[in-house]
Amino acid sequence: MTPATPPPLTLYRQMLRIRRCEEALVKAHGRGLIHGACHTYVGQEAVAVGVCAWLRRDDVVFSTHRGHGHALAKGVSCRELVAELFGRATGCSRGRGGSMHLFAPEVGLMGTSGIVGPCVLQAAGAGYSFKLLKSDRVGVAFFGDGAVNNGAFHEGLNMASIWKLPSLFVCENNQYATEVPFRYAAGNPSVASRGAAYAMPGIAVDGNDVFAVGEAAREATRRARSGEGPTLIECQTYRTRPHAEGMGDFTYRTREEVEEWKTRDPIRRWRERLVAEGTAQEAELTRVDAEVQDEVDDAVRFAEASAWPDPATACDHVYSV
Amino acid sequence: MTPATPPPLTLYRQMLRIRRCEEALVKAHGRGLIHGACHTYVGQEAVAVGVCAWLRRDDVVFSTHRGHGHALAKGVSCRELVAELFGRATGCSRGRGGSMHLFAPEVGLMGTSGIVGPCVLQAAGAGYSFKLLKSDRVGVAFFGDGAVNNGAFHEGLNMASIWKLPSLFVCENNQYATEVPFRYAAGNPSVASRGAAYAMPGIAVDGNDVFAVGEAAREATRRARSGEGPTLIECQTYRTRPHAEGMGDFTYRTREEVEEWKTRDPIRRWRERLVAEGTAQEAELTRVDAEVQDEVDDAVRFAEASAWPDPATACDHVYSV
Amino acid sequence: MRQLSFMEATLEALSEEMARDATIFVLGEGIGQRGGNFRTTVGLYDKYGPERLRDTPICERGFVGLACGAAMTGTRPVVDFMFLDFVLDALGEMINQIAKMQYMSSGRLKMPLLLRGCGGVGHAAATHHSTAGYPLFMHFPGFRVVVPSSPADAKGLLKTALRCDDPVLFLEHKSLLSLKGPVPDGEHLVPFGQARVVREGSSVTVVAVGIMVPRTLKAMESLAADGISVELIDPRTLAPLDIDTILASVRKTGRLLIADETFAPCGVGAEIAAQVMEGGFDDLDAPIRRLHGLHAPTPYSPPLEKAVVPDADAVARAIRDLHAE
Amino acid sequence: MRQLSFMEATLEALSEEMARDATIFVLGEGIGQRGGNFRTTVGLYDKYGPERLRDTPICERGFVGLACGAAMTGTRPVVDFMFLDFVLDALGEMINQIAKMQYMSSGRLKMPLLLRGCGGVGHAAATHHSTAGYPLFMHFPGFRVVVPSSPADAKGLLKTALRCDDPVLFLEHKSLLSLKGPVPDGEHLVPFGQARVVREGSSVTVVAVGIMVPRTLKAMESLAADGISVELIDPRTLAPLDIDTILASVRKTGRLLIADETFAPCGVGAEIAAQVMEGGFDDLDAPIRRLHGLHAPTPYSPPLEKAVVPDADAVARAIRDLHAE
Ligand SMILES: Cc1ncc(C[n+]2csc(CCOP(=O)(O)OP(=O)(O)O)c2C)c(N)n1
Ligand SMILES: Cc1ncc(C[n+]2csc(CCOP(=O)(O)OP(=O)(O)O)c2C)c(N)n1
Ligand SMILES: [Mg+2]
Ligand SMILES: [Mg+2]
Repeated sequence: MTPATPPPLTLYRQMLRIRRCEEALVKAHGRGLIHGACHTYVGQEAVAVGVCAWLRRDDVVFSTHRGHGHALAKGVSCRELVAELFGRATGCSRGRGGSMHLFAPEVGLMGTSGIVGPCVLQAAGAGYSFKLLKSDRVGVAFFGDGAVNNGAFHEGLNMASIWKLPSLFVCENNQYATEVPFRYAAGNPSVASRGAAYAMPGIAVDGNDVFAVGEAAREATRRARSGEGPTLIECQTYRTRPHAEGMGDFTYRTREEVEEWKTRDPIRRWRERLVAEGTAQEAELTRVDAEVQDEVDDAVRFAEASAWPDPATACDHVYSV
Repeated sequence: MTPATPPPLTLYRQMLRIRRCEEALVKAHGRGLIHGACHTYVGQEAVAVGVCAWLRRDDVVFSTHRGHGHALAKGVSCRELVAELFGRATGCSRGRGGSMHLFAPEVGLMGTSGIVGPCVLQAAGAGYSFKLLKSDRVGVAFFGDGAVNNGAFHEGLNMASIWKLPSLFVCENNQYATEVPFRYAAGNPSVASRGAAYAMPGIAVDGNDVFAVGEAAREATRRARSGEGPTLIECQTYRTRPHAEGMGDFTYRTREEVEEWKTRDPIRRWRERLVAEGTAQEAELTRVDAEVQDEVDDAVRFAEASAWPDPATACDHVYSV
Repeated sequence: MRQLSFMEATLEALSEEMARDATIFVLGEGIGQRGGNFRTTVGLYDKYGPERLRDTPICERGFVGLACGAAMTGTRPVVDFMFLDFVLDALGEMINQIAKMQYMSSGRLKMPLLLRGCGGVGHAAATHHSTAGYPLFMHFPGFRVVVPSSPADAKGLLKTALRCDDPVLFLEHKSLLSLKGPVPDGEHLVPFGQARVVREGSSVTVVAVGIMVPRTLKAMESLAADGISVELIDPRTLAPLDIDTILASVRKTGRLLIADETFAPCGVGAEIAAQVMEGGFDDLDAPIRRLHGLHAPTPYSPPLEKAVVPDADAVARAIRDLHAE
Repeated sequence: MRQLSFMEATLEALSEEMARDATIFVLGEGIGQRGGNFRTTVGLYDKYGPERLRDTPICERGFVGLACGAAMTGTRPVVDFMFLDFVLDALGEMINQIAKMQYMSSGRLKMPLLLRGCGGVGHAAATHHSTAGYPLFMHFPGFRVVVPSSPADAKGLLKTALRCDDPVLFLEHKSLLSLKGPVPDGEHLVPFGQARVVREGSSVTVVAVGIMVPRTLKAMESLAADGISVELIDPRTLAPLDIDTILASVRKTGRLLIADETFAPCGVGAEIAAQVMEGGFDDLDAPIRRLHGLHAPTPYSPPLEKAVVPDADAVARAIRDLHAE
């Protein structure tokens, strides 16, 4: 069973929720409320939202160090996300994970990760489970361009292809791995074209266009659910903030490049399109803006008021019993 | 400096030396003189000989579990090879390695390996050294089709490509990894076409034609020595004996398939061509046959007469001092 | 009781559990139609088909990582890696991912994943087919580590492993595979964390790991004559480790030797010695001794290979020396 | 003497050695123009260019394996891996290849390869940026393992590592990087296998690894008052391990505590305890004690992270308890 076509306004709300949440986290980071690293998703919102729009709650997502957007798009609440980054017991990982280890299996977020690569293999593994269990669920990996040069990409895509696993491999090509350009790190500048090495469809889409991403995800999930196998989707996008909060920018890329990409802001573009096409009224959109802001403000208050985890629990759950 | 074009008769002698040596090892294995595994190179002789014909003594080779042919073609003597498999102190690895761990750095054989994959990375590493040292030496990896699906292939070829390393990646596609067909294990049945994923030239040649292999190696080594970067060469070939001595055959492939490939025997083909083209006289060839047989018989006698390594040396050379 | 080899015993365990639990599937090279390099899956392909007996490409990191994702999503993968050496390429997936998922998800995810294959020295297999490496799985939190020494334990422990929700490393010594012994049929389960007292004795305690158990039994034949009464303990699982049984024995004998084929530094012997020292210092009448393989990559040639491994004579010598201290 | 931070001291060492030896090159992510995530190569790119300061794709296994091939063919690679966690994907290359090449080639090949980066818990870096893991490099034969605790040692040991023909793991604790201390300039080399007696004392010997040295010094402030005289030893290199200096100290004090931040099972504490028991049993007036981090993946939240790490108070408590035994 395929999810219903997502309402345009919902896509807008979800992208905006990610953006406002990240902005709140940036502020909080400045206030010292976030303890470890904090990699924001600003600029890439259309990818997580466009793909997750075609996922069901029982489909599963494996993500990266830049996973806030995936968590929110898959159904983690702002409260649980912010509380996690604040290290509180109410966080989605109970404070054990922080920015890079978001877990909410109850909504299909199987983990973000501090290690580049494994999510590709794990999404293939989820596909393997679903195939064996004769279910029509799908496993999705979100990963950056940096992961493409890693052996996990090669081994994972090959296994998914030869076993026709119901998996999606979503590469967010934001053109840099930390500060290393993809054009330097990869012999072949196209990610999508690498599908050919595994006899897997590989398609490139404008990652700042939530509709384009959604259309690709719609077809890829259809293929997966109907047993036709995996798909590689390259979403060409850009992060408009530094690699991580507190890090510099503009040593490895120019202000102009960043400014140029800001003009392609996926949220503004979608908003303008909704208005232009008459899909939504300015008023509705403004109401959504306000609601999202309230939701995020509430999440920050909630997180700050939340209790710390009990040190006595530090060794719980190392083993199942 | 490029080596001179190899005399046709030398190619014949080298291929025959490998064949006769393997036949002697098979007999010895039957007599219990070989202790560990023994993977013969029978049927693939044209690859090692065709490639090594264009290598200098100071070029380096990194090989696999099926490395007897590479060792001999790179300059290891039959005596040192046979003695090694017999586990004697006179073996090329002083008896420490056996069939899968042949070392003779003095002739550029940097090791065969019991692990599939690493040779690809090490050949890139040798290329890196030679580039840094401003030398025109090249690093060569020989590996099977089974290694193509391994992350080492992906990571190694990508690095070699982006850094334009003087490395050769020679895949011996004999169509099976132990008993698993490449067409099952790989989404894309062509190895050569994978060069595209790394923007590296990838060429496919008849691996049972020593001249064709040599031409590919000539161009690839020229590219490497002149700073134009690495090349991927897929040699399509076949092993006409079981995966390893003592193992069965014909459960995963048919007798017919094996027989059909025997008709393409690289040694017989080359011999017939030399005669047909008048490059060599039957008499010369017969003399070479006899000389090679003597050489191999001598190697077996030498090995059997050789001393065992001294147990007191078992822990030598774990560290440099 | 009927006699089975190690291979037959573990095949029976796997076959029974696969019949019981339809979510179990096996990943490995040659474990399909071929039935496994060590005959670990003979006959199962015909019963359960290619999806549950999945031949893999040679991508150890890949299929271990795939197994991790599968275990997180409702199935129970068995990684049949042949030799531990091969799967070292997957240690990143094991240490960073598999061992941590339960903890990082606060117990909301389980990790029912079995890693099984061979480790240990023998048959001139040389340095890429001889690694045991279990100490590192003891060092990092999250793993269960099983090293059986008898066919009966192999069956009972493998069945327990296939019902355990933690990642389990099940390591067999290749020289034990064809060893025969009595094996109970049907529902025979050996719990983790319970050592087996193989022989009771009074003068020296020997804790032997895996293949060192039969080697120690052989050594004991020559010792009885000299009136050295050895209590032989097989921990069976190294994580969890049944230290109580070991401490109780040391309380009785006052002397402890740990015999383990693999390397000494930061190894099983060191860990057991440290724990006994912490929990039974006053019971010790002599220093705890360790007998391990020599600290060198495993050489090929028989005389060299023999030299790096502690055999029955070495065990006998070590026991005599300790008894004399 | 001038005061330098750890980072400045190791940068100076690397810079001096790169000037001395044109075959040294560095591989890692962001170690080129950027100068390294931990400023390990700042300024070197401009001096030595891209071939000697090589930014890599994110393929740890790949560039470690490449470094192996380079070290076999006349150059001296330095793998700057940032956090040890990242390079666990390359353990297969390290254990199967890098550690074995000298042995398998009977000494005809050398392996001048440095693996350097951070390990250890702190800054809420969480479970993928906190692994130390050095016990496994002690377990497998072939590696040298260096864990410095002062800027002077960091410089002297790194220079020695860059002249050593064996593969070296050089692991710094991220919380030490900005710690300042006196550092001799120029030709300052600290040999491997020589422990440093940081403080002489008479009642308890503490062997502290890496960051546990400053933590123990802090703990000692509160102990002097109670007349507990601690002899503090920093082994500096764990392989080779200077057991003689430790044994000599235990002969004097009769009491030994090993303080190490990382996991206890099959860890540094176990190995040192076992060796001291073997070589100094009769000198012991009390059981050897181990103080390690808790056996769990490293959690993120500060109160949880603090709970899994032994701090100065924990060291003080452990010393008091041991002194009272
Ligand atoms: C195996 C591994 N190596 C290195 C790192 C350090 N690291 C964290 S993020 C990052 C860059 C990732 O780039 P990309 O995959 O393109 O994702 P992006 O940050 O652009 O979203 C690196 C190298 C890591 N987390 N894991
Ligand atoms: C990493 C690793 N996994 C598994 C093995 C076991 N093994 C030895 S040879 C082999 C098949 C190799 O096939 P291929 O690369 O095609 O070489 P061929 O034997 O055909 O020459 C396998 C799986 C190994 N040696 N290394
Ligand atoms: Mg990126
Ligand atoms: Mg093959």
